[in-house]
Amino acid sequence: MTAANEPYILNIGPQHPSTHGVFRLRVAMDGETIVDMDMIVGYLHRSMEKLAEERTYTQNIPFTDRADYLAAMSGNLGLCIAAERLTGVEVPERAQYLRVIFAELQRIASHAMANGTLVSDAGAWQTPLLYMFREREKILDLFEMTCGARLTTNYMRIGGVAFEPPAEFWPALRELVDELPDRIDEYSQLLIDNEIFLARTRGIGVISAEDAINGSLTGPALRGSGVPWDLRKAEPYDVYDRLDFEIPVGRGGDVYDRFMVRFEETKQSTRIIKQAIEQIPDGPHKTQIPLALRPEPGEVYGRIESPRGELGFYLVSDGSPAPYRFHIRAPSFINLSLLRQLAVGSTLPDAVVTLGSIDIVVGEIDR
Amino acid sequence: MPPGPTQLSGHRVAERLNAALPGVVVTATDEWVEVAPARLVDALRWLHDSSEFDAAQLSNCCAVDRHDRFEMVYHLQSLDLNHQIAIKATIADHEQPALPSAYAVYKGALLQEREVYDLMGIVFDGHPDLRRIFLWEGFPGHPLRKDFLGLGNLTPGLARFPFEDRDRPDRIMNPAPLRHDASARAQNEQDVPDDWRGAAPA
Amino acid sequence: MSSDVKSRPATPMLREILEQPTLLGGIRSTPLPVRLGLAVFALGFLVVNVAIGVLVVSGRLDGHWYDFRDLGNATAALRSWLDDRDLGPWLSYWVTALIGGVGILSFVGGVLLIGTWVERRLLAKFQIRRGPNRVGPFGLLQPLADALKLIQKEVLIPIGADRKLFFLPPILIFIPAMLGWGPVPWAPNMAYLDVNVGLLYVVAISSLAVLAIFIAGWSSNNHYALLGAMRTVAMMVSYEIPVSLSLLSVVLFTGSLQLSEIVAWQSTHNTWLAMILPFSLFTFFFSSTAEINRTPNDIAEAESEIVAGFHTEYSGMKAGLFLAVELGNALLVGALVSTFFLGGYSLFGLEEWIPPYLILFAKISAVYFLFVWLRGTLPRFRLDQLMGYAWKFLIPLSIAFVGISAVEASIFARVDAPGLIVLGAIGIVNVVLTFVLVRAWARVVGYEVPRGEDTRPTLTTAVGGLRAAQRLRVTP
Amino acid sequence: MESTGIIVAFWVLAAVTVAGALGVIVSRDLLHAIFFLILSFLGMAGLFITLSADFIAVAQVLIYAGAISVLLVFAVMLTPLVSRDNGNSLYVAPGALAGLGLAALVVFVAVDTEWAQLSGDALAARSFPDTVATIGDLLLGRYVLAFEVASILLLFALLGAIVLVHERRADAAAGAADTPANREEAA
Amino acid sequence: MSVELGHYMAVSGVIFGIGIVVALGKRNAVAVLMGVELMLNAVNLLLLAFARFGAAFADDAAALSGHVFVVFVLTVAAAEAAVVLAMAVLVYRRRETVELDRINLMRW
Repeated sequence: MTAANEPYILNIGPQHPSTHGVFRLRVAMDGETIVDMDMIVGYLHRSMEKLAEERTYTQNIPFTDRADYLAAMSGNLGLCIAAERLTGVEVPERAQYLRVIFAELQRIASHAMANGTLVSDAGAWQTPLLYMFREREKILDLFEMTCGARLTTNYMRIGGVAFEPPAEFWPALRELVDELPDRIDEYSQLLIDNEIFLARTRGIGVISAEDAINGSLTGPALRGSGVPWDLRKAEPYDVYDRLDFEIPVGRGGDVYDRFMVRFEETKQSTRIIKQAIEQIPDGPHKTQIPLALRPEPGEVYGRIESPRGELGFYLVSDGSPAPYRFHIRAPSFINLSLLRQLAVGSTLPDAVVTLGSIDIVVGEIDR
Repeated sequence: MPPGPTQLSGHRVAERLNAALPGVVVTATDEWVEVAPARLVDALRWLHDSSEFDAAQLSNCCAVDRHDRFEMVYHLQSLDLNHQIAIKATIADHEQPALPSAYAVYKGALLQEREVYDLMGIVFDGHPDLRRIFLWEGFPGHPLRKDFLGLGNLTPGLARFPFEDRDRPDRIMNPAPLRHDASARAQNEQDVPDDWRGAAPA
Repeated sequence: MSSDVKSRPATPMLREILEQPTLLGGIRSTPLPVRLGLAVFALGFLVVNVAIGVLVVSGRLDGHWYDFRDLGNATAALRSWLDDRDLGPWLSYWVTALIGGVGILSFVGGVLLIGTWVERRLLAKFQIRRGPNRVGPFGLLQPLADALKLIQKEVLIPIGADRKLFFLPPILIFIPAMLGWGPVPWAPNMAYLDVNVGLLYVVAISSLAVLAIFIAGWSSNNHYALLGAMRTVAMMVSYEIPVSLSLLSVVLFTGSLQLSEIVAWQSTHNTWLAMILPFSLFTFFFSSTAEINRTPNDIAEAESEIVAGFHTEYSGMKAGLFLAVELGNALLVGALVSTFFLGGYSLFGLEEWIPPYLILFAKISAVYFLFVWLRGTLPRFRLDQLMGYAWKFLIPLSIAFVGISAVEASIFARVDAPGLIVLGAIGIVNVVLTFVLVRAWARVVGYEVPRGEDTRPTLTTAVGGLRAAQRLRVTP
Repeated sequence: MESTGIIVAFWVLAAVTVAGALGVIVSRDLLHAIFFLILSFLGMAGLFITLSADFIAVAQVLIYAGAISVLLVFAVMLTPLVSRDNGNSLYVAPGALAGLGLAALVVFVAVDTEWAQLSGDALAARSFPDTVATIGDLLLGRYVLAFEVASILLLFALLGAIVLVHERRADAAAGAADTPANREEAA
Repeated sequence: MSVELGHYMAVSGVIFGIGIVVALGKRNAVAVLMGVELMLNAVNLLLLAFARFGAAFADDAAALSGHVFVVFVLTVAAAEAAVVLAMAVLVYRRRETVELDRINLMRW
């Protein structure tokens, strides 16, 4: 609302309802339009990669909980996959199924959170968020049942999972999976065809497929732009190649497409979990591995499809029990590559919604 | 070491790369291709544009401190062909490391190279916005370097897991000797403070 | 957990509603003495009410000062008593003014306290939470506790704020919110400020709130606050026009600017203007949500964008006053919607039996519930969307409807047929016209309702990059 | 106009009005000046009410305090900080002289002249029954031509404001003035 | 003591005088407009006062003609404000100032 030659600087964050954590955007505005934007992160930087160099591979698993704290299971899984590839540890089949089940449950929980906060950013006064929280809550109950923790699960291990789920886990899981599609349909009535929501999200924050690929975007941000890329299909880990599911792909690459891709993915995840429950064999849940893993000197880049995209672990071993170099390829950090390009020229509400649709987790950005 | 399930053999990539851009490849193993740092961008652009490799996306890039040099590792991937290529570039200068920026080819390098600059101190020439990202301007040093905090010979790393027992092979995954300076390591093995010493320069 | 999934109702929401504890179940679970006590209480309540009903029907109350159906009678009686004592004309003025003022203030204050609780409870119900339930029975004292907490808080003034102006807005914004209640008639004789330009008065008073909001945003020395203030000012100025235009139709039919006359017109014609002027009702309601910052038009304090808008920097009781005014404005809009469109205190003759102010209060509560419901359901518009909606859509259509209702009002004044029939015909015509014109104008403006099928993601099992994306785009 | 209430009301309102107007002169900040001006407008509306002009009083609040002041605020906010001072120009001395002279003259004349006016009971008896209806009749009856001219004037003011601040797309680099504000001008 | 026509005229005169001071003495175009608005207000007060106290008026219609005049003045004031403020914004945009001393486009 001021003249063009007078920069109107707005600090969004580090404490702001729509930054989903301690994340700061420094925005130069002209009226409601953003003319320049700078992203300031690092408030949560714990130098995990440095700390990890002094811990064994197993000791590093809790760090992955705290990196992407909304998808701790996926973080665990990523590190385990990479470390198993480095050490050559075999994983029992039952453990692989358990991992798939928990990773997919985590995906549902994380997507519920992402979509709920996105709708909150669009202005719905927390109702969708709390509805999504209900589903997430049930999933976290399942986690608690299994490993005692809800958020920082630390459940997966190199060579399997830490615990066999208790007996009451399975009926609860079945009930949840039976009920979830109904619930998702119900939310779709509230949200997906809501005209205000459509007006706020259609055609906003459009990322073309070319930009998305070139900008290293992965996960729903990439799929929302119409690129059918999912590591569960492209490079199947665990038992994903035995399960029947589909990749949802957006049409225009806007905020709404990313939202809908997440919505659809939760449905596909329930499908996966249902099949996994059917197929899961009996057997050990874990390979016994020694306390100190001393992998051969070498390096490996292991990656999985986390709820936010390609979660990669680049591990370099020098033969000692600790990794020589431990690098996390954090999807929500790299997905921000295009944020400035998206935000500049759009209005403040649009930028907020766009940021929400990219679905950042500050723990993972800062590590 | 098995490369990833979809990772291309470094030899194959190196062969094609060398044919197109003679002299660009320094070494190649089964896993990666090491290119000359000065011509890194050329190599990346060629891989990006070639229809055979179609390395459309820079999946990951990070640096490894090898005590006397830096290794920059780029994991490229083709979504259409569903394969992965690992490219490395060695920076010999450990004091003032610099490398051309991959931003010209991959926009996704924007934040990743800023991160590497912040934590490793590698300067990327041609990067549009090279500032520290996680740490504040003026932070002393680059924490991911092995000589960070300047503790002389003491470098991070875990030479021996505390509960590890050389006499019971079932508690050790791989009792083979270490690659780096095995004799020195063997001497220090029982010395408790030096347990936390990392690998010495090769 | 172990219950049979198949035998239960289809949607989870329905299931949850059905599984709510019912009244019958609650009665069954209470112990017998309590049940007996409740029965005696209910019986006594019934008896007392029947007695009052008999009293009312017999007509013994009519016109007396103790006629509880219209507290205006009592005040009038007091005034005449004072005038008889010959104490000077100013005394009766002051006494009645004080009574009215205190009455409005205490009513609004009480309703604010209850309203906060109701809003929070209702939102909690919408959001499958419990809501305030700790302080007092059912958490009813929670608003009081909140107010106490807010009063205790330190007075913070941001550095660089305009200190003189910073203290004004919480008071300034409170004044119009209170003054607006003046002309609202609660019963035939029960209006504090029944001026003959009441409608215009309400519009004028509501336009004053802009200034308080602007001062708040400007004096805070905060960019969020200023942004929120500018948004508010822009919105209020543009939405005042549709509000005025929609009320113009009301005036055309009722032929008066006096609020009691408007209610009396609806009462004598046994109709609600909502049935005759549906579009005006919608315009008034929607524009009012924009003017008082309620969802879906709460962009002035859009918390996900500009934190709290113009009152970002206010803390303690000053913020409390802003919040109270926000709620009070919702109630005021409820009162105005009821008065202009829903028959005010009248309810098709029932106001003879039930105290009319209770009827009006019920209507206000209904509108207020609608506000809370909207808040619990809808996302927020963007500023440019809202402005575009006002200028491109509401204002042209409102002007069209002013013309239409002018024609209809003149027909109504000239046609010599029973009023109800003519009004019914007009109402039907207007409903049809609303649908037709809204559709047609939407097409003229170029707005298309998004279709659900176009928005669903494509499902595929093959992975790929750019080429696969292009392939998918060609053959979805 | 002899009852205590109206006398008190008159003096209070007159004081508020004049104080607001003086505040416009003395305040340094242009926005403060606008707020003083609004105070003056509101006091003026009160004076109108003491003159039994209820419709005009409400219209005064609606138009001056509600609309014109918002326009002023917008105009100030659309210009940058540096031009927000309320400084005096070279003409302040002659202006003050002229203004004070005129005010003194009018006050002197007003107080000193014997006006042919109603007063006392005659004035109280002469109250307007329904100002709104009569004004409406007059506007669409006796003064219909003036009414039409006024509406044309408003229309042209609207168009003029739009034309003045309208930016061609090419000029509107980086949205130098955003559309809502322009619309405000037009309003 | 009573309030009479003269009192209102005096208030009106004072406000008008202040309006002249503001309109002539201020540098900012917006402030000048404020002075003009003050003068218009003073005139309105005068018109209404005459309408109220005028003894010569026989009927309501004649008495309320003063009110009608005020309505016209209000209309003109609103139109004027809109146009002048649009001009101020425009002038600022072109010449980076709204100070009338420095806008000397039509000096000769």
